Amino acid sequence: MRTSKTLSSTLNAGAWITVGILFLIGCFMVAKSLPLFEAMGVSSLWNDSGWHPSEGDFNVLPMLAGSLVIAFGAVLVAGPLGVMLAIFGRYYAPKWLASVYRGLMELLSGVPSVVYGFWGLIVLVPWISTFAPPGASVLAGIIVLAIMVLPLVVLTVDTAFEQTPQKWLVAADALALQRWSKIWRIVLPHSLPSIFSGVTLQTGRALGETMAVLMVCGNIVQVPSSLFEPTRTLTANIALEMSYATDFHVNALFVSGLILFLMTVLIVMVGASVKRKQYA
Amino acid sequence: MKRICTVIASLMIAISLAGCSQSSSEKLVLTGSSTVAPLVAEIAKRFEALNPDVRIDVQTGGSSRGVNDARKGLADVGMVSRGLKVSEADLRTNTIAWDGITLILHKDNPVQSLSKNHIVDVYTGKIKNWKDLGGVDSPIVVVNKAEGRSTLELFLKHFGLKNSEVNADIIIGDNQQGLKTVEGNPLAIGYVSIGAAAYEAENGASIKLLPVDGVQATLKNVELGVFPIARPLNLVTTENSTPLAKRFIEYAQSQDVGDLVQEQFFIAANANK
Amino acid sequence: MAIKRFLSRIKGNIEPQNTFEVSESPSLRINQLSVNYGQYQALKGASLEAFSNEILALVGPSGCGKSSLLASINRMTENIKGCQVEGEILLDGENVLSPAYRVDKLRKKVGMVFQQPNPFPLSIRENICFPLKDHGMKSARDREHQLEKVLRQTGLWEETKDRLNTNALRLSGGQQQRLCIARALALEPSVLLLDEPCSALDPISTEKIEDLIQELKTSITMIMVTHNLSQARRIADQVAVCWVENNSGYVVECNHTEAIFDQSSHPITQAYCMGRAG
Amino acid sequence: MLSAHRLELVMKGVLWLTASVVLIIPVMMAYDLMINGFSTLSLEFLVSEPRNSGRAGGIGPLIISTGLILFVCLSVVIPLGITCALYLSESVEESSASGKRISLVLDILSGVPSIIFGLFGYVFFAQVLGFGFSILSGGLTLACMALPLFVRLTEQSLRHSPSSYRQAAEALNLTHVGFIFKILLPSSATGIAAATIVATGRALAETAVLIFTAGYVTRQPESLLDSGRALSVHIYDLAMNVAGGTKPAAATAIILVMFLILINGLARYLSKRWLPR
Repeated sequence: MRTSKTLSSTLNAGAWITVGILFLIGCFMVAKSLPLFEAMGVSSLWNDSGWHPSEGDFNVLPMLAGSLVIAFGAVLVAGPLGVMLAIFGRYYAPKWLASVYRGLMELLSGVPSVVYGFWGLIVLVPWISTFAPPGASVLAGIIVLAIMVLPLVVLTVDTAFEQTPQKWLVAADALALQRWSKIWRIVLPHSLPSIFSGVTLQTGRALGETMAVLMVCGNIVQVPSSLFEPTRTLTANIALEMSYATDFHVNALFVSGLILFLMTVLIVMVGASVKRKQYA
Repeated sequence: MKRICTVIASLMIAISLAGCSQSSSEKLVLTGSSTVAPLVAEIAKRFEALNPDVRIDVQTGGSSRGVNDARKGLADVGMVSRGLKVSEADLRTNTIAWDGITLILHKDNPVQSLSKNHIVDVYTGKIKNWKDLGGVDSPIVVVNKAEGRSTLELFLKHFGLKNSEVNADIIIGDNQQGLKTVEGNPLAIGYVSIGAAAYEAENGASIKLLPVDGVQATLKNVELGVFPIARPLNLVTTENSTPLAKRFIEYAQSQDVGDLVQEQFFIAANANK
Repeated sequence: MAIKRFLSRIKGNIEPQNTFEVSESPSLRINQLSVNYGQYQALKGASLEAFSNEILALVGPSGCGKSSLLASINRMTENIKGCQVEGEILLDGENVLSPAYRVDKLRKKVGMVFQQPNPFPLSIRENICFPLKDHGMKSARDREHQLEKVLRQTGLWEETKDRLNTNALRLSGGQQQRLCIARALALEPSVLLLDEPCSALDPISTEKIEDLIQELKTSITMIMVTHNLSQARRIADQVAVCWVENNSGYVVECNHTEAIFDQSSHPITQAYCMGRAG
Repeated sequence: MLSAHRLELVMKGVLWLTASVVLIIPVMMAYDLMINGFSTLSLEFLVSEPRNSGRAGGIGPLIISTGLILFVCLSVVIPLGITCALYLSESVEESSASGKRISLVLDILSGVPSIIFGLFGYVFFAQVLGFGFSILSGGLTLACMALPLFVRLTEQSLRHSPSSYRQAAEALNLTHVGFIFKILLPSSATGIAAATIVATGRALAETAVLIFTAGYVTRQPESLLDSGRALSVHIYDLAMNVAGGTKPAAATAIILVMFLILINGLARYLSKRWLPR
């Protein structure tokens, strides 16, 4: 086709704007973090005695731990559950139910996190506190996040299943294999890389969730030593304190953001490399 | 396809033109305390109705943000839900209402009152079980407020505590989160605005308000000036504030908005003392 | 095209088939079978008989319902949305289309091989052993035994015995197809359905498969769909000619291969099999 | 060791059980929302202004603010997203270095926590570019957030367009621009529409970003530079900051969820029309 300079440069520009946005975000996070590093040194992030912004202590490690524990916990719950639900929807549920189920998952994936958080605050946390006070805890965070991430996991896994070559399924049917054998030996092994990279992306999503976690986790800055202890995530830290922060405190919150940002980049890289291996 | 593009483009132009054409009216920006914001937003609405060419934008954040924005000129007026600190003496305060802070427990908690020392011990973690205070044999769930909230500062000041000494189990952001946390947990103790707590308690929430230093936590006692943890809700400006800001602050302190103050469960400034 | 047809006829002529013995009773009988996809009728009122130790070839132009017919026999049609099958298919005297007849039992008895070789993405060994295990063969020794037996039957044993644990997808197309046949045979079916099993293969692989099919018929009833008339002529004992009229397929006639190709009086058969139409 | 058949039965039971148990939670949530919010819902609620901090009145102006924020967001996302998707599907090979690089950037961007977009929008659009707390800031920030998702889906639909079109265009030596506008985009129009709707859903559900950028004002906005409270922010504020706000919060959540159902239905309908081709 006769291609024109204008066209290719327009398309290039579109792509570069996208890159530019990411670059800008990265720059801003770094620029806003720098003053703290200059004043206190990077090591204050793990050497300070705790997180007491008004007293000049900015140790972010406990919140990093909180973020990681809750995000990975949520994915550990939602991952297997999501795979099971996707199997149910695609291979076990009657047609009408499967379509209802899929619709429900699509819908749930669009419900504002505030709604989940609100439910967690008034139903889940009181329930947990009846057997393990205070109730607001890592566990509550994991459960609420798992519920939020679950629909996304189901949809990703379902898409991965969809890509199983039809001919293998037909062969399995012609041999009258049990449904579960077909899934366990043929479908799952084939979809595993896609499932893994999908679930990795959801870990990123879980790591970035703010409002719901803020409402149910208790927000105590500490490395949780059990599932029933409260903790604070990096995201909740930003949301709780940003509107109230001044001076270095603001920079410290941007550092929280920078750490989150870097973790996201890392996670996406891992996910992408898994996917690449699949096609190599 | 082309037609759709044209329609979208013209719509966009029309809207951005509309965006430019509104510069004739005066605009006032207020930022700060989320406790004050709902009240000021209501007052602003009434003020706008009286002055059709004025636009007032109310944004939330926290008291420190109100101080900061007013100082830097990011906002015309800052909203601060506490008295100004010594370091903030460069600003002018205008009290528009009063609020009290009280401790709340779950309705089912048998404890009826706590002395000042007991509260200090509970918040510093020296007392960890309700049975030491005459309650059930279960751990106390201490609910504290997040950094930067003036409720927190006021509470700490009254009980002579430092935030790093507080040994909390749950940290909450806003008033309602505190109310709901205590409502859902019979073992919790927290502190919130009296007005909001009284409203929720009257409307069937399972919480109760504790007296502080022997004074019942009611709006009436705040109004009478006898309740120990009371705070002014202030509008702050710099020395050289605009005439519009002055007009608005005057209006916010006038009798005309008394009903709005009451609706938000605060005590009007002019009713006090 | 004409040349190809001409050649095939010659080839068919050089290899005359002399199987005139008549089996006493058919092992599979199809009565008035109709297949509908929603409004569209793919096959109307087909009746056929297939005998054990014989190969029945279904030939005909595209859209004449021969694949639908084949798929009805092991009820693969159930996987297709909106597909309705009416009529009767009797296997050892039982109607396999009746809901009471269990699909897993049916598919164990009636194996199927597809146009595209479709081994599972597992090792060669697992391709055979996993379905066996799935059907309840608990002893690993029995499975190994069966593995060797069917691989020998399909001529794969010598080619693959040293690399049974490699992925089956590494095999050539022809080998993959033979593995698929072996996989079907492992379950010891009494009927084997072949849906154009050679159409995706090169001539040499095709020849191997054809030989294999010839050898297997001693123990099994085979029904094969093919587009290739000369192939039908070479290896089939019986041929059923399908045709399409008014958008719906039907079986024109079914007879011994020679009868169809050389002595048919039916105008459609004459036209199609002698290259005047289709 | 279980036989395959036994295992099948067990798994069938396990899966049905899991599916029904998991279903309990959304059902409970929906029930809670309904119980709390249903009595507040009315036509009046949809059109009137919030009064008394949202305890009374309705959400009329907020629906308009939300609509405008979405409008700003989409009028950036659609042209920019289509351009970027075209770059991926037309200018570079999927496996080329620059194609991969852009894909990676998109993946990272779609994984960046929304609160970071909030911080970025607050600093860049509201402060550096001087838009302040406004619908414009909020819409543009949401656009950055929804862009990667939109590009991904649009790219997919562009790649789904039949290769025969492309071959024919090559054979006729059409201009690339002509091919894109006359053939490629129209033939993927439904796919692009579905992508738009998915992006809209994502944007509608966002809270953290909008608190930092679009602000808190409940007045009906008169220009894009006005601050406007979005529905999700309203839910948050009522639930967390207003005594007696639970009921209107639940009612607002019901409205928002209904919008989402509507939008999802539309997306499904469109993608169904698009897929069979």
